[in-house]
Amino acid sequence: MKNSILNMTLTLVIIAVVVSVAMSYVNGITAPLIAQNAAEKLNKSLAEVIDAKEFPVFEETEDYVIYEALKDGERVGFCVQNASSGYGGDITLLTGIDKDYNVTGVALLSHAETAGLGANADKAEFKNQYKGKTENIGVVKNSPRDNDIVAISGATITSKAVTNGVNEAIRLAKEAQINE
Amino acid sequence: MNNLTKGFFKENPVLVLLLGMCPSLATTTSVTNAIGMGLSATAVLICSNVVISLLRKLIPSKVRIAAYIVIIATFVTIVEMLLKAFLPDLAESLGVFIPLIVVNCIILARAEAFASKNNVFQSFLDGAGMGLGFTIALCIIATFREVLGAGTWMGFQVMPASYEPALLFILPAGGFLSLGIILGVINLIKGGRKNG
Amino acid sequence: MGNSILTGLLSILLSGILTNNFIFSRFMGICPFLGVSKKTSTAVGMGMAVTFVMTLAGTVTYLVYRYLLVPFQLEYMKTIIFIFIIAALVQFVEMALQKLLPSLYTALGIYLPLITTNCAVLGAVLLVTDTYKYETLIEAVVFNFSAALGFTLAIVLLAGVRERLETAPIPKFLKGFPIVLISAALISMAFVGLSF
Amino acid sequence: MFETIIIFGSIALVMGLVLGISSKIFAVDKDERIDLVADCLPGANCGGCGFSGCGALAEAIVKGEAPVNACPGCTNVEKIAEIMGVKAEKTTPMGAFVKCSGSIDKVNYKYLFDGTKSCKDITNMNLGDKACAYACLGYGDCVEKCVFGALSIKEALATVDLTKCTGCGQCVSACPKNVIELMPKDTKYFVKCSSKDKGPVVKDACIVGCIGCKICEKNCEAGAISVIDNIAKIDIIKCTKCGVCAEKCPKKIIEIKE
Repeated sequence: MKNSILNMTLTLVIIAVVVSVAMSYVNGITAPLIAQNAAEKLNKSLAEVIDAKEFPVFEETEDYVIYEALKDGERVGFCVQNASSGYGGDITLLTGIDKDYNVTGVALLSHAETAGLGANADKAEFKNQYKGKTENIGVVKNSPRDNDIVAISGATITSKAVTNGVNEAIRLAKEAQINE
Repeated sequence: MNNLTKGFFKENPVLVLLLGMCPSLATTTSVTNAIGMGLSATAVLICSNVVISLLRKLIPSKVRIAAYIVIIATFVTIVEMLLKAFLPDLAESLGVFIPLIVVNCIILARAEAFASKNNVFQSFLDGAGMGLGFTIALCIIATFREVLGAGTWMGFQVMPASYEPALLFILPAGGFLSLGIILGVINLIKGGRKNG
Repeated sequence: MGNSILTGLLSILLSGILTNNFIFSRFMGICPFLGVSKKTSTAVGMGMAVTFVMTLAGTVTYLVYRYLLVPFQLEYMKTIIFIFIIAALVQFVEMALQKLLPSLYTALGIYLPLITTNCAVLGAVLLVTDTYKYETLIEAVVFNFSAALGFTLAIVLLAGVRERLETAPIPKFLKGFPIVLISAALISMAFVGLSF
Repeated sequence: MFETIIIFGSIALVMGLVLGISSKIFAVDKDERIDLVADCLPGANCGGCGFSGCGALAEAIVKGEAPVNACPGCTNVEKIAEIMGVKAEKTTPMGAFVKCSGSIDKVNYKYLFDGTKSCKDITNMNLGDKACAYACLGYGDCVEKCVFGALSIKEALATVDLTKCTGCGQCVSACPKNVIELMPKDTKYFVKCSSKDKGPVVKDACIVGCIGCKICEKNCEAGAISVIDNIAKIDIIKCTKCGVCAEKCPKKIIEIKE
């Protein structure tokens, strides 16, 4: 095909149109499914983090979402979803906090940490360390005191990022409870 | 037929042509990731090879690269959406590397070098061969790195419990190191055969 | 208020070049990194071309994303549109270089179209939009510029090492790419030290 | 659906126009023939033609600075000639010949050496470890440079595989002792020695060295052989390939066994 300006622009525009049609069609099919997957994952994590039944949204801003954890109508605590910047990018956290500000569980909704290293933060034995801790949790390499957790070897940045996220969540939950 | 098999060993895209370095170093921290990456790249490679060889006569040469890369990007985004919708956990672990299949040098290289010059069936074979060769190479590197770096293979504990995993192999530096060693061993085998 | 923006930019600049250097810790842009680093002169030329394309692409893609894609909720199209813009920019740079700087054009030779498939360019642009949510244009441009400087630093470093490797006594089977990869592994170990 | 089409369509339109217009503004009068010629060349960038690679040679051919058959390893000289519209004179394919037969069992050694395997380095150490100062040292500098893999070291002596050799001449410049010479591939007889020492010196250095006895010069009817500073040289054009010199040579280093 000759290289005239018309040919070149025409080819590009035709390809653009065809691609746009294909993309919006595929997006039409997959978007609801992806949203559904995300919602499923959220509900699964919510139940995992704190044992409560319903999770009405208590407060939502651009940076965080606070859910009220209700167990047969009576509030048991809060679930805070917030993000902190880890090694590979943003980590979205979900932290369950009971009435007297103890962490009942932590879940990672999404992260881009290196597989085998930062990704170990998503494993149970790291996440369970947060259970029972209260605000400003410390991160240490070894010999943790009562309110500290042990960082993953080789992934200190990720461990610090998750801990900051949890501390932030506790602070938000405290604020929500106080000025309610 | 030769077009299919040449992609496996004789012209393996990663180990011989040294294309697609970025994903082969980045996703080979675990074999499951490597297989996931390899197969999704193969799917994209086959579709884009076929479509590009269909359109090869219609695209003026000056905008050749821009047109090819848009076609490849479309297939990648479609694969990404399908993965996110139907296989959410694989999509999670492959993370940022699915969009990077677009700039995976193998796909554009095969499109430019092969698909734009041959008919649809040969391009299909070449795409399949190169894709599977890529997956094989990824698995070799991933086995090397996962066993040494994490003591597991596909998640199963392989090395004895006393084995203290060498974290280096999971780190980026380990990626360069293991690929360098594997290429060295291949030269050794190839060298051995040539003047043997 | 003024200096906090400045320190913010400086931290992005330093992190792009040193801590999460695009080649040694993010694994992006390895194909040209291995291919063009035979001589420091071509490596510097490649580095400049990549810096120019990345900064330009970073600006254009950020504007398109912020003012075109987000308002119309077309985020899922971002990979395709970005790579299209990059390919068109590279084609434009190639034509401009051929006319204005023919010497640099012949030195870079086939590696100019490879910039399109350079994972670093698309990787940086994608990172700006999805994970590192940079609000302002200047932050996005500085991130791309620092990523490109990191790329240039890495490629010139390796070119220096490779030139010395020519005369070093290397076992036959390690000659060529294996020894280059192993030396890249050693350099990237140094960079890993920076980020912890 | 429509916003995607409009947005992506307009971006494509803008980019298409930018590329279209810039391809006109930046139109470099690049001769189309350069790419055609470049495709016919082997593409090994061996430098045998004296240019910095096939691309540079293609440009030189199109500009007329280089003959159509400048590339020694090129098999389709006719095609290039066609593109250039010039009659290609038939060239005899050249090949590399090693003018030394001092393999490990034939030559004595001055000292034992196991440093870096490079002829260049060892020549600085008293002209190499072999007793003969003109001998091929067999440490493979030429093998290193040969892009076509035609050269190999057997018993510390460089040997050429003429089927792979394209006569690019890279080995000639690589050899510090310039023991390799480019000659037409169909040469049957050439003196496989380049020692300029006198007879007795050659004798105690190597059992197959040319001692300049001039027997071959006297017996050659065509007068093609001449002994200059103790080394016989066969003039390829005059040589009638009769083989008399090969039989008469006491050291048997003229005839080429193939």
